[in-house]
Amino acid sequence: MNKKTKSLLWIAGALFLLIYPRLFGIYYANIVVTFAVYALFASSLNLLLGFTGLLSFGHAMYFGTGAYGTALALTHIPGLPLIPAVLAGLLASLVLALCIAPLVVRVSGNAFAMMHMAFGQLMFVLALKLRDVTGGEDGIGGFDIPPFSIPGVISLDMTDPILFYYFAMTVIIGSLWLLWFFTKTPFGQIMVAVRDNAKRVDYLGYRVPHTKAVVYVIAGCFAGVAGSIYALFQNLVAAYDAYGILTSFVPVMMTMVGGVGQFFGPIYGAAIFGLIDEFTTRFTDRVELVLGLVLVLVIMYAPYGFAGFITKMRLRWAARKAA
Amino acid sequence: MKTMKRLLAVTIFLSLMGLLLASAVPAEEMKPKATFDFNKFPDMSDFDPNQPVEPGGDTIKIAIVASFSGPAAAVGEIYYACVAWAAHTINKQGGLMVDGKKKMVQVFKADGQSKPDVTKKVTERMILQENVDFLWGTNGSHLQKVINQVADKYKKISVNAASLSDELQEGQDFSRYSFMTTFSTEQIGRTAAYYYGQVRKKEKKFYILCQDYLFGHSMAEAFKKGIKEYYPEAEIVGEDYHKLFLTDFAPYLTKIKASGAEVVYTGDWIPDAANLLKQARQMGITLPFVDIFMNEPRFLVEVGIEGTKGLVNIGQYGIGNPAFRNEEQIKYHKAWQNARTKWKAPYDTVLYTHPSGNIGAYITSVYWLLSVVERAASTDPDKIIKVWEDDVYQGPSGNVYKMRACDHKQIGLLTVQEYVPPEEQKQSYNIPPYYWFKDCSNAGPVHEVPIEKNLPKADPTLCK
Amino acid sequence: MDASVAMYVAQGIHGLAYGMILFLVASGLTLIFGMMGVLNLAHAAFFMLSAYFGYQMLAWTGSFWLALLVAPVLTAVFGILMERFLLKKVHAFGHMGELILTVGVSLIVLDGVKAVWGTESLPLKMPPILEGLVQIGGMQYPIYRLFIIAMALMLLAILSLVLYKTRLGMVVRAAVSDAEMVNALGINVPLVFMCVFGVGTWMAGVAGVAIAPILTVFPGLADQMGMDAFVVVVVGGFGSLGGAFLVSIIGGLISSYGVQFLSQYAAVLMFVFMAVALAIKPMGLFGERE
Amino acid sequence: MLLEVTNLNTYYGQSHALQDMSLQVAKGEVVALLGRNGMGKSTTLKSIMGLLKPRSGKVVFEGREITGQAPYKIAQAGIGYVPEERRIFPTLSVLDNLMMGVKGGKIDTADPDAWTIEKIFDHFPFMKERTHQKGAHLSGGEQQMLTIGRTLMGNPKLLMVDEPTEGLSPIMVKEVRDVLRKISRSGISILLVEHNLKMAMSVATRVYLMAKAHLGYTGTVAELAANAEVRAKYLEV
Repeated sequence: MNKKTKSLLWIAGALFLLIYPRLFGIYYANIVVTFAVYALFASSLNLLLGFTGLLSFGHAMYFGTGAYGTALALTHIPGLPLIPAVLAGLLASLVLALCIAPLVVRVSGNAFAMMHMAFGQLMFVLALKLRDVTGGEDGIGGFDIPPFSIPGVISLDMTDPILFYYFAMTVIIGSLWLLWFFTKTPFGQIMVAVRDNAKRVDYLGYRVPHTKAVVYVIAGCFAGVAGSIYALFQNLVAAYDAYGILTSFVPVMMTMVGGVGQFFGPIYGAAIFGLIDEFTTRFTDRVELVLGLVLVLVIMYAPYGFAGFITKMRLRWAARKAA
Repeated sequence: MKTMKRLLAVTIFLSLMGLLLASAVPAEEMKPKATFDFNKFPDMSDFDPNQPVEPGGDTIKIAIVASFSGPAAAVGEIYYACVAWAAHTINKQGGLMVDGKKKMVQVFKADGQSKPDVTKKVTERMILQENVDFLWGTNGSHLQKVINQVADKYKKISVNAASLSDELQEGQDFSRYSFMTTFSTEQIGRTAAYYYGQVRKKEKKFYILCQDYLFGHSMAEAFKKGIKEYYPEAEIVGEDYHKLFLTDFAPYLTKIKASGAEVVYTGDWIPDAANLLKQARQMGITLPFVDIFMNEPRFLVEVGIEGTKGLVNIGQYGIGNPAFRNEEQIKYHKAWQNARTKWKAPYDTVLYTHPSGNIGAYITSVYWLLSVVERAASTDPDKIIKVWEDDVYQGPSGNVYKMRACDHKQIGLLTVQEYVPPEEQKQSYNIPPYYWFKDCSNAGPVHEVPIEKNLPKADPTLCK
Repeated sequence: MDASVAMYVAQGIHGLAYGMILFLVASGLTLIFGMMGVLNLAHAAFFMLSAYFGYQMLAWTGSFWLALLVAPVLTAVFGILMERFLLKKVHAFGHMGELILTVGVSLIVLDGVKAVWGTESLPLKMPPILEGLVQIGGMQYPIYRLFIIAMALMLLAILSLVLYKTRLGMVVRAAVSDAEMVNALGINVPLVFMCVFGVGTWMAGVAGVAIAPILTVFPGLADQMGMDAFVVVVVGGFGSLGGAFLVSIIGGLISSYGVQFLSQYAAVLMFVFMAVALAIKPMGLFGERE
Repeated sequence: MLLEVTNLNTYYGQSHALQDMSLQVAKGEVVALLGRNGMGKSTTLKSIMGLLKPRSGKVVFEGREITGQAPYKIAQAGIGYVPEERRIFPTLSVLDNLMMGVKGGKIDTADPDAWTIEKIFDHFPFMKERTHQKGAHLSGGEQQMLTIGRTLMGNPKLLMVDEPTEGLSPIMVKEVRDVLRKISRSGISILLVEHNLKMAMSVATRVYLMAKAHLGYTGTVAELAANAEVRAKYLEV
């Protein structure tokens, strides 16, 4: 594929997303927003898992904190505009990441994964326990969603699902682009090196814990943005959705199914999970069974995920073209 | 200054009195505007929740938003049997005249998986894709809140038939599109207190053990409020909130035992209620529990006649003893039990023995909704709201329910059932075989707690 | 005994009983992890599956003892099948693949159980001989809970004997620290893995049947137990049986005395304990390796 | 030939770690495999042992092909492997560590040539006093001896030793050398991976030199000693 067709494809994709809600209506627009939120959430996890080799079982911490941050800000600060509300979510996750990073950057492997499960669960039980702040199981909901407004220029009602679709997609695609850009910077390249050979990076004069810490905080921030958009989208944040163990597992599974370490892997994964969900809930009550079977089959027969499958197909195609 | 204070006190006292007077419900206000019509009750022997008859064409669509998968899937099954039963009743009568057309009732399952985000998604799908007219839910106030929010957003009617938290119909959460047909935590707590303070007047030491989330805390608050109101000489000797789906109740039970409590007030539901009772009896603790979920025959049977004796259950479906006051009620009851003989799993368990209790309440909520639809002759939300507000409906049990206009909460009399062994259940179950269940204690003496004593909380910003 | 003393003693025994059940579940998890590096997230699902098998056996035969004997073995067979035909195949793709696989299996078991037994809570009655209470120094205590403690201690004793006094135990201990090396010394490690996996799931199975008469058998059973067992394994240190034992007891005591003294925060205490322990020792209290 | 390796190719993921590696070890011979760090010496041993699965090529031991079999089967066929970094079992006692090496768990008392605990104690006297100490409590050199002893307990016909002197003091290096010589004298063939040229040349009769994942040079110890150019090319840093 040459550069021209590639950019044409991108433009076509962007146009499609632009007219999509007009074509398919609110319901399918909402499905895409859900998918996009998870795509960003899983991509932020992939920054740790795929690019730095750190498996986290508690990434929901950042997603949930972002969501609570935005929800709490909107509940307690009257008249807070939209963008600062999102930034409040990001800031909350940033602060949490800065607190936790020093504790976790010195470990890796299972210890890293387990520590995150521990902290994640701690956040979960705290969210349940501190009902006065978080609303516990019932959560915080029904807060006003401020309009997207540039004073004197424009004011868009964000309770309109279609308009919210455009806002959410803009923020999420922008974030994904930033993430992608980050993996291409020299620093992003060091990150990959940390995964492949931590010792060597050390020799090169980069301090591994510091590199890890920076990556970690960035991953937390983007998860926070995903959570923030999610809170605005659902107009509700409850402990289980925000911090539940499944909320930590889902992005890991998405990334695995989509393809670990590939930038588009988690995005494919989120799409695949979205499709499975959409089909199973319509045709069967056995949602978990289907999900379980998909996971087992993927691991058994396509261990490099969907992205790996695509690469394989592309290589085969290239080989055929060459022959 | 002193006079000011006095004046203030007098004003407060007077306004409180006024409130009390205003909240007393005169009898004629509870005169039914519509009644469940036994004359039109069709032959239901062909009803089978395993093989529901799906009406085609233009229908009145009701979506049950509940858990049909996951650990709480049993709840969805119960709801489905109930709503489908009510729908079948109407369909066998030829449907309802709606917007100038005769329409059948169609029931949809919407699996919310007990998760708020999924609940929101399926609720939206029901509205946007399946074009349902009514949302009917669900187990868990946090999930009902989501349903109500979505209903409000898309201007559809949502019926809350199973989430009991008063807060759902208050303040910001109130939506004119939501109707709460179930009893509320405040009614329950005060009913329990009224029963112990004004009817029974025996035990004085109470222990509160509830689940640690909004519903559990609301239940506890309501009981404490009721105790102050109806039983000031009683003492709350302990108060605990345990996490949901607790494995080991022994530490709590040991504490309760040591506290000297005579009654344990709880809002626990299955499986917590079952484990709580079971483990208490295993530990030799014979204290009575008062709850609204101590009526699931499966675990009552497991604990046995002796262990379930003395339990107290609060219900909203029936009225005082005897349960069956006329031939029609007996016929209706038998119709369910007759149809039930053919049902297969998961509907073949002892849980589905009687169309009363919670099952009765769920079914009644649908009958009520459909009665409103019939009288509004439309599924248009605004017309429904107009008919339903201040509506008074008498269900198959003979109990009369009113929909309070200001906050859309149901008000009606509640019953307190004392559990006794099968041979003493005849006073309540007055038809052969003269007991509710052969292998466990169940309702014997049943006390009515009148409406004006158990009114649900009224949000002053809504109810002037 | 003074009433309040009796209460504190009773809380202690409750803690022990719950700790023992925790240990039965956690020991299998920690052994499997220690040897194979596999964090078996389906472990709790097997625990629940065994409770269902137990229910079925009891329904068919009427004997609790037969249920206690057969159900865990059946569960172990399922565990072994999973190890042989699924886990082994994905071993080459690393631990992440194994994790996801076990998540998949656990989802399948959870839903499969519902397809077979439905979603309602099912009763599993304890044998009449274990019903009732026993007097200990003026205090009454349920026999069944004492039975659980005794049974778990017996299993612990047998396990320790096998582990520390037999050649098989020596091989297992060696494999916990370096399975590859054991393999290179001419010992059929895959076979040992299979046995350990079988024994691990069997222990979870025993716990499943043993706890069923106290609880009800329902599809959420796995969630209830899984997290606590996981905490035990993490805090005790992966692969450390002694650590699992100690932390199980501590966990049990925290949950009972927590309710007694800090009831408001009982649910949080266990996780606070875990977070603190991990912040100090990231590998767990007795953990040695990554 | 006791061991015959032909055109072995092994990969770590995408990287080609071993390219067409071939070598032979005759019965009773001590062969050294030399080269700089990261050239593939350990990979060669691991590929022979089955710890890494070669993608192509052949490993024949005593006329029987064992390529890519499970490590325990290869060990049972008679190849003993002493890994680098002294992988003893730290939680087991010295005696248990030794017993781990015994195939089938029972010491063969009928065969006079079979290794017994006593014979090991003769070779490594320090172990006798420390029989019941945990492996973790031994010094580095002692741990190295223990891994060798442990492997000997399995009565191997060929002993593959990976970097036995790494990180040891000069005295300990000498001791390891003496032990290896003694073992060799008892009729066991040895394939030794070393970076210490002097030590390797004092034990081995033949050498293979490795360069970047493949074989660079092969010859006798005497030939290598005479060829400074080859030494400079493959060995000196």
